[in-house]
Amino acid sequence: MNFGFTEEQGFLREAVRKFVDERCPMAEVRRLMKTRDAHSPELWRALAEQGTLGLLIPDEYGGAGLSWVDFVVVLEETGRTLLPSPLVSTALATMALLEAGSPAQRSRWLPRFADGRAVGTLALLEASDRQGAAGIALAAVRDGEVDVLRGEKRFVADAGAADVFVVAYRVGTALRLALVPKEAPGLRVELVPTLDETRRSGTLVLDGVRVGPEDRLVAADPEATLELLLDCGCVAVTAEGLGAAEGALAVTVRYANDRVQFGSPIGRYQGVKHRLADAWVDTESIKSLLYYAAWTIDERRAELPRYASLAKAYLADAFTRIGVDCVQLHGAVGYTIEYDIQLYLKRSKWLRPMFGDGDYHRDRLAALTLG
Amino acid sequence: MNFGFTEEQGFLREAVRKFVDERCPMAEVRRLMKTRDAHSPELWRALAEQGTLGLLIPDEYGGAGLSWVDFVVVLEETGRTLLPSPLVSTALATMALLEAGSPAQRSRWLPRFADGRAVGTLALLEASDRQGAAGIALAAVRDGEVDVLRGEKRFVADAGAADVFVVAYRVGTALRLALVPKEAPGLRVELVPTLDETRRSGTLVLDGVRVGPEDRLVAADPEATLELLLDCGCVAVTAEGLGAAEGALAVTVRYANDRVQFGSPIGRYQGVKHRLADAWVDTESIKSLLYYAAWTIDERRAELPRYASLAKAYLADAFTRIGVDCVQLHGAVGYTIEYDIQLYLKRSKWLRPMFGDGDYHRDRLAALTLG
Amino acid sequence: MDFNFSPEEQAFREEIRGFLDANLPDPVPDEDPAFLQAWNRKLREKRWVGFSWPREWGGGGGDLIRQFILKEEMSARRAPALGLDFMGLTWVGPAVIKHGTKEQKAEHLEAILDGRSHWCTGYSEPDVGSDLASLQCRAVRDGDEYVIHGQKIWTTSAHFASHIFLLVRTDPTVSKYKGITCLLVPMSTPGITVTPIENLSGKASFNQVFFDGARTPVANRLGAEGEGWKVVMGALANERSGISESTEMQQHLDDIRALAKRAVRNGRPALQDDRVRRRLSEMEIRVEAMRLTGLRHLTDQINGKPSGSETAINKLQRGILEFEMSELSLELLGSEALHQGEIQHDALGWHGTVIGGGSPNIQRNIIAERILGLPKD
Amino acid sequence: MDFNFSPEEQAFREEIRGFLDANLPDPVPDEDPAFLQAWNRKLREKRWVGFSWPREWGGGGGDLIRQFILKEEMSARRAPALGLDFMGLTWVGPAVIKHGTKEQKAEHLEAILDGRSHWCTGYSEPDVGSDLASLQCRAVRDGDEYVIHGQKIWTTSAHFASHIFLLVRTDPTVSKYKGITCLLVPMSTPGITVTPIENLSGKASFNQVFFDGARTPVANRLGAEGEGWKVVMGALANERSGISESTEMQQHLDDIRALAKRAVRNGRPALQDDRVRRRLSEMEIRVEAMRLTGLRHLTDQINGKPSGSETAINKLQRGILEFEMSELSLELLGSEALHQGEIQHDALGWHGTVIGGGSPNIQRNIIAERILGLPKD
Repeated sequence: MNFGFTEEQGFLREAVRKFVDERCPMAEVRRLMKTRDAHSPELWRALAEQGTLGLLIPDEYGGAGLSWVDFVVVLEETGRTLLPSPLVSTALATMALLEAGSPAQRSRWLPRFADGRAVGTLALLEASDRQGAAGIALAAVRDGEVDVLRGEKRFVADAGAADVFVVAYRVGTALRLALVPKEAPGLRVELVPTLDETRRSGTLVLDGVRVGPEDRLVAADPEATLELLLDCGCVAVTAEGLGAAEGALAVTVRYANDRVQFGSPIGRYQGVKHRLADAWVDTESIKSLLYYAAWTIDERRAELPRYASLAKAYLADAFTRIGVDCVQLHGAVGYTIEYDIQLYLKRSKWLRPMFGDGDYHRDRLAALTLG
Repeated sequence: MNFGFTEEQGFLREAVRKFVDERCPMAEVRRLMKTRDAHSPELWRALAEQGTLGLLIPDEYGGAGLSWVDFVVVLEETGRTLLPSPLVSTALATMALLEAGSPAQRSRWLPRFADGRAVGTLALLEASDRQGAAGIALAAVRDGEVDVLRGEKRFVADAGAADVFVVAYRVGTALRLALVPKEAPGLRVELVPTLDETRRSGTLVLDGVRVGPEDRLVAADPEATLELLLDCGCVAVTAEGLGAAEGALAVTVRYANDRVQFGSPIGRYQGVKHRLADAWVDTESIKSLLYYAAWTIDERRAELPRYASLAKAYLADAFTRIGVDCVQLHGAVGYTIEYDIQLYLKRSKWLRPMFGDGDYHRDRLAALTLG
Repeated sequence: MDFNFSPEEQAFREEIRGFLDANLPDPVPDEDPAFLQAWNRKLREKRWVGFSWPREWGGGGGDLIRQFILKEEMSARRAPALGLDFMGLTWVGPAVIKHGTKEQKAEHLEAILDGRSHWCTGYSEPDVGSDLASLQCRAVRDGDEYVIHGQKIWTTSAHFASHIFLLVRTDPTVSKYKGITCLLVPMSTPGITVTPIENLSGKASFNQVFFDGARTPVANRLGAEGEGWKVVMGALANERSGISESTEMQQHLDDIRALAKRAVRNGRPALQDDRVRRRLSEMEIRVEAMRLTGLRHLTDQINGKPSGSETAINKLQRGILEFEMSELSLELLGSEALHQGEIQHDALGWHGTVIGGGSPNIQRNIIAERILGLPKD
Repeated sequence: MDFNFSPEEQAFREEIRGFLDANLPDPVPDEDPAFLQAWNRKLREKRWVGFSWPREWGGGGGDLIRQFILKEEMSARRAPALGLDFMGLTWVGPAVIKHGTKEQKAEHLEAILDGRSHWCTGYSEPDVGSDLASLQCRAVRDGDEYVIHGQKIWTTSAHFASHIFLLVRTDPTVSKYKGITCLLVPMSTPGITVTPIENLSGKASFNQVFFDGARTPVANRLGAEGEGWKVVMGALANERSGISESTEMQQHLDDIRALAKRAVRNGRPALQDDRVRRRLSEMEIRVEAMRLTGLRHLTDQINGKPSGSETAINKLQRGILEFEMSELSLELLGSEALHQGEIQHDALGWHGTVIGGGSPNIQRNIIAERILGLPKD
């Protein structure tokens, strides 16, 4: 029993923090968020050179073969400064391949994910109120061995930057997962303006896209694979959100120490300091849940659904409060585009529905525990 | 349109406050709460001499014929110092008689309520989770014109002090209300130890109690009468609770001004003052809802159910918070029996379920507004 | 206590309803400038713009209860605001009526009522924050003119305003409240520069205004020199009836109820979710409490006991409500909350409203110190 | 990061389970003194009382992970506490092991393990409050004795304790931390008077203790004169692993789930109420966060980096949970909440627990100032 990071994980954290601070300070975040895909191929290649992109990918495909605990360390640091990148999306596509990809599919995509030549993402959702398998209605029409897809996948993260999509659909009642490259005939991406400008979302329009046997993932139990991907998504966005919450807290603590009103730094007043203390208690508590949840992906999958929900439910509501409190504690400047704190507020709004909001996960926990 | 009290109502408030402060200061409250019925016949007669007991009772029966707005003024002041008395119970029995009593019943009981010779109360509830008519299952067996009652009525306020009970029961599916005097053969009261020692509750055991036609109330629509009584109960306990919340706030403001820690009165710290400010905002907001709700009893009955729920829902949750905050702000002494603030905490716990808690009334409002 | 309206008041209400039935299009084209101009002319004919202003200056000479009825009916039908120059009607006009010269009245009042002017108010300054009376913007008398140097910030609408209601320091040697003077300055005056501040939605709703030797005639001074603090405190009291706040929150509540009626959560209608229902009820409770608290204060005003710090009640309630409504509306949107849209935009916008009225913590300090008598920090 | 236990640790867990299966009655007669004595003897045989104490002083010589496993298993089965003299085991024993003379060790340690002693701790004083180091209770050296004058308050269990672990001021002329000394005093010493303080449930759980010339031999001094602050700070750190807090909260959660399963609200099973379900989930989230945070701190302790202010995390979480659980349990009782009963009693009792650990606002000050680096008030 050891609930601590290794020395190597400490170095990894330092390295990512240094990289992010040097290569993508807030000025660069603001520049990138004005670009079409909020994605910099140069930054992406630099991340690849650092070994960050191949972190979850086995040696044989050019990666480092590390664990989700390591990946969570990375995401906490990239979340801290709101780094715009398809890091999470590509990691989830990686998980789809590791879980259910054929050797040919893995050989085709994983090396390209590892060295930064390709970006992947999930294209699962349809209805705005549905997360899981029950929300997947897209029905394929069979043409011999080929599944022909007509319909839409919505809320696809990094849709513009992605080279390949993990698409969920049905043949009859059976769920299927497939890889659809962006060049597939009949595929079109429509970008949708996002609340959090450092993030991108789009609709995947499938107009007669043909999915052959070689494109389909070989999951023994597609529902289980889907649930795993969603739970990994929970863990990933919780890690990003934790980092962002810590970032918001740090920005606000600095402001509270600097800003003087009625003769004192506003951080002297309990009305300010108690809310910041509560925010700190929340971030520390989320860490405990998150790190354990990440470890279950690596080591104890049976516990993953519960811990993914515990961590995401806490994060979703706590970061909402932290985002709002931190803007309010800034006073009027918190409402201006000039100050960074509003970017954290928007990230908190973004992360709430991603992979299920607080009530969604509390309902899921209640179903697990109470029946 | 005039949302203010009359000069007379101002005098009434002053008179009650003076009476309560002189005749029943906290030391007397503490003495009374150790007695069997937490009821002082001397105090009761003194209240009668003040005209307080006859306030809602028409002139012809020896009362003052005033309004619920006046009565709410009284209850706010008696609530402020947690006065132990069956004031609310008797007023609700009065309402039952005014709404549905025969001339003979009124002549028998109202003069005695007005001059303090008798105490009345409602005996409606059975299941701990049920407030309204749906919870009334007590079935009478018919014996000619007489309804014979066997069963229990629970959570009967002031059961030990009461001379007469307004009992609800069913004949078949039809609801009936009747007056049962405490001497009725087969009637027994079992007192139950209460969380709020300044209040009393008991179970009415009916072991073959015979209710003749002359005992039955003559309500045209018993369900409507029952609902009216429960809504009046809401208004009454909200008024007592508002007074108690204001009392708790005053006690704590005094403590916060007196208690010095680290060189300052603790009331200087925002951690203390902001919670007290929130408590004040809540008491003022409850006043607005409560006074209007009381006015609807007098003038606009159709609006009563909604306003009774609005006021009680706000009070139930706000007073809970205020009670807990005020104890916590006292620090360790707040947890001792010596300080009065714990009595207010217990009153807050008492008032929450009385006539329906916050969720009960929010559900009721949702049904009214959303269907 | 009597919540009934007199037959005359009731008749007035009917008159408004009849007017709205006859004149208000459905839906209200409230973004169409031509409609808004025409609408204002119709309201002017009824003397409903500046309803409480004296009739001699073009107002309606109406009492507070009728004003309340007018606002309530207009708001219930989502009619456009009563008048086009919000700041002019709420702040500037009443101050000019009270303190203005005959020339100032002639110049400004009718323009405000007709919506020909558009006022902004120059109070806040950088680093002054909540302590308004410490303002530093200087005006120095030079013959028949004041010469102004300094800066204002958080000036709403300055980027398209015609005039600014400006607080300046004319005497730095006396106590801070006594050295303040109020000026009525055209925004076209040379030496005034406006720099919009973008808010978090990327819109310019407020501004910095720089004064670099801007000159304005002494005739533009409102009230005596050094009396500016009194003038502005009177204007602030005008703003604080709390009635319009609750009608606005009622509209938000109607909107969020409509959203909840069409929303689905995890495959189930949102209105079948106990927690959604109770949160809507909780909002109903607070909105109704605000409405009735507003009526209590209205009664105090009518009785000549205008409420002071008590208005902090509804400001704090409003902060709680805006937060709750924003969060619930985003939750009801589900994944749609990721995208831009009107509801999402409003859910970010409330921060501006809440801070604009003085931050909640400042309100709590005011209550704790002035009303509860707790020691100053 | 590795949450697996070694085969040896797993075997230890199995050993505990086997012991409990064989020895623990169901239901546990945890109010029966004879059973509790017999149970303690059995645990002593296993060396599970004082599990982490050195074996030479009668302890188990166990490591922190096994201690955690032991506590977790005992708590999961609701076995009685590990040992009868709680304060002796948690505070006094470890301090005596570290700072005590051979005679003190012989006199006190075995007595604590056997439950023959019952210690209380004399720290707090009236008007000192959170500022413990300002204590005023005086001890003056007189030959081979200290003569004690002064008063302690909030002394838990003093009304039936055999000994008091007492902080006194021996030198008022030096800085407040340096003039404090620690004494081990029998409660039977003449000159000690105990006055119980009734709590809001009408029970005496804490006391005032008056010292009116009570004399105790210098041999009863723990550590050097003037070193009392160091001794007690070490003891305080011992108390703060946070593990037992989360197992206690887990038991509360189990209780409230059981209550929710049988509760009915307005004619409908409480477990069909969305809000009840989500409140239970919210509690599950916080209890699990406490458990894992406790494990993080345990790891820090094992690595020789004992946590300092971080324990405030679980203290604040506990305060939130105790409140939520108390309120939900009362709500689930419906009208039964009007009456006295165990659940109602517990719902009042949490105030004592929460304040006992230092009020939530004090914890927040500590976090904001020591960890976040905000200025002192």
